[in-house]
Amino acid sequence: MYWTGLSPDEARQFLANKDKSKRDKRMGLKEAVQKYVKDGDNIGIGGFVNARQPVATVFEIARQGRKDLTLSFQSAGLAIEYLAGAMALDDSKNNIKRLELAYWAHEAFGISPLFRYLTENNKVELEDWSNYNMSARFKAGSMGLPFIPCRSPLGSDMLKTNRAKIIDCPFTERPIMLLPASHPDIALIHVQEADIYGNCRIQGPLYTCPEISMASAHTIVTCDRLIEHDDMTRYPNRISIPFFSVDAVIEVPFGSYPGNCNGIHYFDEKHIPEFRTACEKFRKGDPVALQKYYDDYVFGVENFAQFIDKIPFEQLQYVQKIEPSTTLEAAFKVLE
Amino acid sequence: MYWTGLSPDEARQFLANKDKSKRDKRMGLKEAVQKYVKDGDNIGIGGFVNARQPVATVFEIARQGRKDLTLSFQSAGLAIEYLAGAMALDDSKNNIKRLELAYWAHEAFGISPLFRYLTENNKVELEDWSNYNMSARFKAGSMGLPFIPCRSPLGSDMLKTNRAKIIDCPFTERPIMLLPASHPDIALIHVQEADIYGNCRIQGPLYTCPEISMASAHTIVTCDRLIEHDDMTRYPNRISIPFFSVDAVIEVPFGSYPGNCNGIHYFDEKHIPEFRTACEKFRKGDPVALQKYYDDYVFGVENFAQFIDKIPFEQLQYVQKIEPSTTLEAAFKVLE
Amino acid sequence: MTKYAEDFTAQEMIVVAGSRTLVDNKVVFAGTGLPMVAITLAQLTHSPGIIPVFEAGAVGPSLSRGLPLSVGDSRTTFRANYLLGLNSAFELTQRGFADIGFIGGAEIDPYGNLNSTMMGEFPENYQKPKVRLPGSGGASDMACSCEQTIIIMVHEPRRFNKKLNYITSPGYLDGTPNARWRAGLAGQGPYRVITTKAVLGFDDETKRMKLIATLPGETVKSVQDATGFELIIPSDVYEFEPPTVEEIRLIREAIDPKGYFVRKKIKE
Amino acid sequence: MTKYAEDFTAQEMIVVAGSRTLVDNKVVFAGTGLPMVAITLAQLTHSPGIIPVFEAGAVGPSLSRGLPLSVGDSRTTFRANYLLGLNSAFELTQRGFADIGFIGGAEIDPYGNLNSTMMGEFPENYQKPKVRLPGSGGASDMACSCEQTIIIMVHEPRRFNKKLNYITSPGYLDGTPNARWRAGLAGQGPYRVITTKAVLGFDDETKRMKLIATLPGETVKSVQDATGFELIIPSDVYEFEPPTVEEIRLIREAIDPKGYFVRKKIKE
Repeated sequence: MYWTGLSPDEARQFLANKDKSKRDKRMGLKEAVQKYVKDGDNIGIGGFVNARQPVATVFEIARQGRKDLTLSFQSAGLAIEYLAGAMALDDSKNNIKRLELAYWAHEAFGISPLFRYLTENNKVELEDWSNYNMSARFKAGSMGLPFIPCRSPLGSDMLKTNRAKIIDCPFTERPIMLLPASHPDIALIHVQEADIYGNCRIQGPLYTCPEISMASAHTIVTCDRLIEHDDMTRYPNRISIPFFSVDAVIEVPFGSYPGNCNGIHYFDEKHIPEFRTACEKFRKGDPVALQKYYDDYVFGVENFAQFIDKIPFEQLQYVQKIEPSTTLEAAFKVLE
Repeated sequence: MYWTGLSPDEARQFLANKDKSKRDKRMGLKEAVQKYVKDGDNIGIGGFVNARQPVATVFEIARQGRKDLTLSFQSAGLAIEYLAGAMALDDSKNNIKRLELAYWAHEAFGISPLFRYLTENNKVELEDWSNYNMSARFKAGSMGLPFIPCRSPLGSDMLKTNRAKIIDCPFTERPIMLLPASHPDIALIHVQEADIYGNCRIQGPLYTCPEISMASAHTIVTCDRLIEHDDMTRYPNRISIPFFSVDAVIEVPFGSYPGNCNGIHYFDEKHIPEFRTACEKFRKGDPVALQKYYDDYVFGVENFAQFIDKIPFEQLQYVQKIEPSTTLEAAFKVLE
Repeated sequence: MTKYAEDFTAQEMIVVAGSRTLVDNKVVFAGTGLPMVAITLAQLTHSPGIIPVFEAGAVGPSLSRGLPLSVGDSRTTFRANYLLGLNSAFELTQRGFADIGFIGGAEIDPYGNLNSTMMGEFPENYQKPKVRLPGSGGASDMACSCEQTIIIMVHEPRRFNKKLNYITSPGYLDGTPNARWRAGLAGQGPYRVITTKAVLGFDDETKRMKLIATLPGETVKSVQDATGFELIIPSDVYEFEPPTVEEIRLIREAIDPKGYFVRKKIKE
Repeated sequence: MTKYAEDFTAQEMIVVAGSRTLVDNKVVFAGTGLPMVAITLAQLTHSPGIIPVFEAGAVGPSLSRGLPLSVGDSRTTFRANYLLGLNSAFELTQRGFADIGFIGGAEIDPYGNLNSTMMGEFPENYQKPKVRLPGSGGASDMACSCEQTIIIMVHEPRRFNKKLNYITSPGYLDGTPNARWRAGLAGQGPYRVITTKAVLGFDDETKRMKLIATLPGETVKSVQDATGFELIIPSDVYEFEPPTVEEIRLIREAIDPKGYFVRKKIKE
C-alpha cells in the first residue's frame, strides 16, 4: 500500500506536534499560498462541482506556479479547470501530476474540455472513485481512521485500479469495501463566513468541506465575509469547521465566483461559458482564447479583487439578485 | 456473531419496506409506546447521562410494563434508573434483560444505586463498551454499515467480553478494532423542538441522538415544543434529525425533567437527589421510599403532565431561570 | 378528455416517461440533469409528495426556486428538511432511506450496468482513454445503494452494448442469480430504463433487459434496431401514452424554460 | 511574595496540582468531576488559552456560566467553538486534535492502566461483580487517543494495585517497549498521575510509575506506604509548592462554591 499526501500515522504525528491555539490567523492570500502550498503537495479541493469552490486560492496558486500536484476531490469543476488551464498554457510553471477523483465536469454547463485534454493525452495519473468514496476517504482521514468501510461501488471496474480493498465482513460474512483514508497536505476551502481564528459557518450544503479540512495537514480558508468571533460563537451548533483545523483565514469577497455561493450569489451563467469555451478551443488545438483569458483575468492581475473588478458591475449585481437561497443575515465585520 | 436488535441486513430490509412519506405523526405518548415499544425490544436511549434523556417516555413504558428489554446507550442516568426502579419494584411487570453500555451513573449526583443492585445481584446481562464505541456502533448503524473501525479502547479488558473484533489493518498493518453496528428496534429521543412530520432541531450537544434514531427501526420523539414546519425548514442547516427517521412525535413539555434540557431548563438539583436517595435505600434493602416515589410520580399519575403538576411551581421556575444556555427563540406553536 | 401534445422532442418524451414512472411519497435520489426535471414534473402533476434527495446534501427541499443547474447548487436547498453534506446523503442511502435512485449514463449493457467513465480498452488504456467521460460522480453509489434505480438514456446502438468499455455503476452485474447480493450490494438494482425510444425493464429470472413499452413514433423493431444487443420482447409490449399538452407546457414554461437540460441537443 | 493557604483539603490540593500541570494553549479533553475544576482553575490563573473539549460534543466553550455538573450539560456549551456530539468529539480526538486527556479512575497499576468498571474476579465474575463501578464512559477513549493523559486519583493502597481487577483505560499496558504502538493505539499514554499525596510520572524506559513530587504534609515514605506496589523513587523528588491563598479562594468561591466535586468526602 502506498499513500499519497500523508499516511494515517504521519497525519497523526503531524497534528500531535501542531500548535492548536486560538490565535489570529488572518493573512494575505498570496502569503498563505506561499506558506502552505508546496510543490508535490496533495491538495484537497473543497466545494462541489462549481459551487463554493476555492477559485480565488487557485488563481493565486496559478500565479505563483506549483508543480507535481496531486488533486483530491469528489466532484469538482471550476477550481480545477482553472488549475488545468494554467498547466495547459505552461506546464513548466504549473502542473498536476495525479488526480484522485469521482467527477470532473460542469453539469449544466457541459463536460470539462481540459479534463479530456489532460487524460486523453496521458498528462495526468488517474485514480477513479465514486463521490461517496472520496467523501468517505476524507471522512476516514478526519476521524483518524486508516480506512472506512463502504458498500459502493462493489462490482464496478473502479476497484480494479484504485486502492480500495474488498474483504469479507467478519460479522456478516458478506463482501464489503475498505477505503483508505485521504490526508491531503493542504485543504483549500471557501466558506461564506469565518472568524479571525478560523471558525467557519457554512450555509447550505456542507459538501465535504469539514472532513477535507480536518483530514488535511493544513487548511487555507477564504471567506466571503469575516465576522466577529462573538457573532460566530453565538450559534455554536452552526459552526461547521472549528478553528484548530484552520491555518490561514482570508476575507475574499466573491472568492468562489463565477461559481455559486449559497446565500451570496448564484452561478454567473455568462462568465462560466466564456471560460469553458476558451478551454474547449484549447482542447481542439487553438490556445489563443485561453491564453487571453489568463492574461486578462489570472496572470494580468495582482489579486482576486482585481479579477472581480473586471467583471461588469451589473453582472455581479445580477448573480447576487438571482441567488435563490436565504440571504445571510447581516453580520458585523471585524474591525481592522 | 449474534445480533441484538436487528442485524444489518434485517435493518436494511425493514427500512426498504417502510413508508417514508412526510405525514402528520402526532399522537399521544401512551399510544406511541403501545404501538412501537414491544417486549423483547432492543431500546436505544437518547440523551447523555442526565441531559435530554427520554424520561417521559420511560415513565410511560414503566406504567404499561415491558419485559425482556435490551437497553443500548453510551452514558445514561435518569431514564434508565427510572426503568430499573420499575423493575426493582416488580420485575414481573418491567424487566431489563441486557445492557449494552459505556456508563451508568449520575456524575455530580453520584453513582447509580440500581445499576449496582442489578449487576451485583446478576439480574442483567452486561456488555461493556466505551462511550465512543457505543456512539460509533449507532453511527455504523445509521450509515448502513455492518461495522465501523475504531482505535479505542485497544488493550482494554472490554474486548474480552464484547463483540468487537481486532484485525490487522490491511493498509497500515497495525491492529484496529471493528465494532459491530447497533440497530435498536426502537429509539427514544427527547429534543427541544420538532415539527409534526418529525423533523427535529436540537440545541446544544447532539449527543448521539441523530445516529441512534437513524440506526433504529422506529423512533419515538418527544419534544418540549412542537413548532411550525415552516419555522423548522427556514433553517435547514439546523435540522438534526430528518422526518423520515421518525415514527411518532409527541409534545411533552419538560419531557426530560428532572434532567437538563439545553436552552429550556437546568437540572433539578432537589428532585434528582430525592429520587436517587430512594434508589439507594432500595439497594440497601429498604424499598419503601422507592415504592412511594413510584406510587406518587409514576404509577399514580396518568401521564407526564400530571407528574410535572406535582413539582412545586417555584421549583420548575427555578430550573428554567438558572438554565445557562442560550434560551430558544420563541417559535410559533402548531395550531391544534 | 386528455389532450395530447402534438409537438415534442425526444428529450421531452424522456422526461415525461421518467416522471410517470415515479410514485408518490417515495424518497427519490436525483442525479443531475433530466432526473431533476422529471422529478419536478412528477411533483407538479401526479406525485406532489415525492421527497427529493441531492447528493451534495439537501434532503426534501422545495424545488420552487427554479431548476437546479447542479445537484449541489442553491436551488436544491430551499426549505430542505435536512442539509448536511455528501457523506450524510450517501450514508442515509446506504442505510436504506432512498427508495429510488434516478441516474443517467453514457453506455449500458443488457444487465443494466452503466459506464460513465471512459471509452477505450480497459484496463489497458485506462490512463490514456480514447474518450474520457466525467466519471462516476455519485451515480455508482446510487446504483449500488438506492433500493431501486431508474436509468435515463439516449437510445443509440453505440450506447447499448453487449459489453461495456468500463462498468461504473453496477446493475445486475453478470446477471447470475443473486449477483448483487453476492457482490455485497444493498439495493435491488435497476427497475426501469427510460430512453428516447422506449421504456425498458429487466426479466425477473435472467435479469436481461426487456422491452416494456415503445414511445410514440417507435416500434418494437425500431427500438431493437437502435439497441446493440438483443432485447427480450414480451408479448405484452404496449405503446406508451404520449405526453399531454400540460406536461409539455410545464416542462417548457415552468421547469426548464431556458432549456438547460431538456432542449439541449443530444451530444455525440 | 506568594501567600500560601494554611488550610486546604486533599481534594483541593489535587485540583491545584492538576491545574499547575496544564500548559497554556493546549486542547484539553476534560473528564467529569475534578478535571473540570482543575481546567477552570488553570484558565483563571496561568493558562487562559486552554481549549476544553467535552465528550458530549462541546469544543472550546467559555466556562463562565458555572461549573458543569456533567460533561454534557448546558454549562459546557456557552460560546463553544464547535458543538456536535459524542462521535465528533471522539473522532477529533482519534485524529489527534486533543493534546491532553484529563481523567479519573478508581484503581491504577504501575503502568498507569486504570479500572473504572468493576471489582471482583475477571472474567469469572464479570456478570456478577463484587462491586460494579459506573463503567468506562469516555475515559478509555481519552486514555487511548488523546496525545497524553493526566490522571487524577485518590491515593489509597487499595487503589494502587500491582494487578487491576479489570483494565478499563489503557496506560502503558504491560510496560514492554512500544506496547501501546503494538496494540494499535494512537496517543503516547499517561504523562502524570496527580493524587491526594503526590505527583507521579512514568519512567521513560520501564514505563513504571515514579514519584516526582510529594504534596504538602507527605513524605516519600508516606506516599510509598499508601501505594500497593513499589514506586520508582528518583533522587530529585521534590516537595510540591503548596496551594496559594488565591488558588484556594478561586476553588471555593468562584469555581465550585457548592462543593459538588471538591468538598465531597472521599468515598470508601
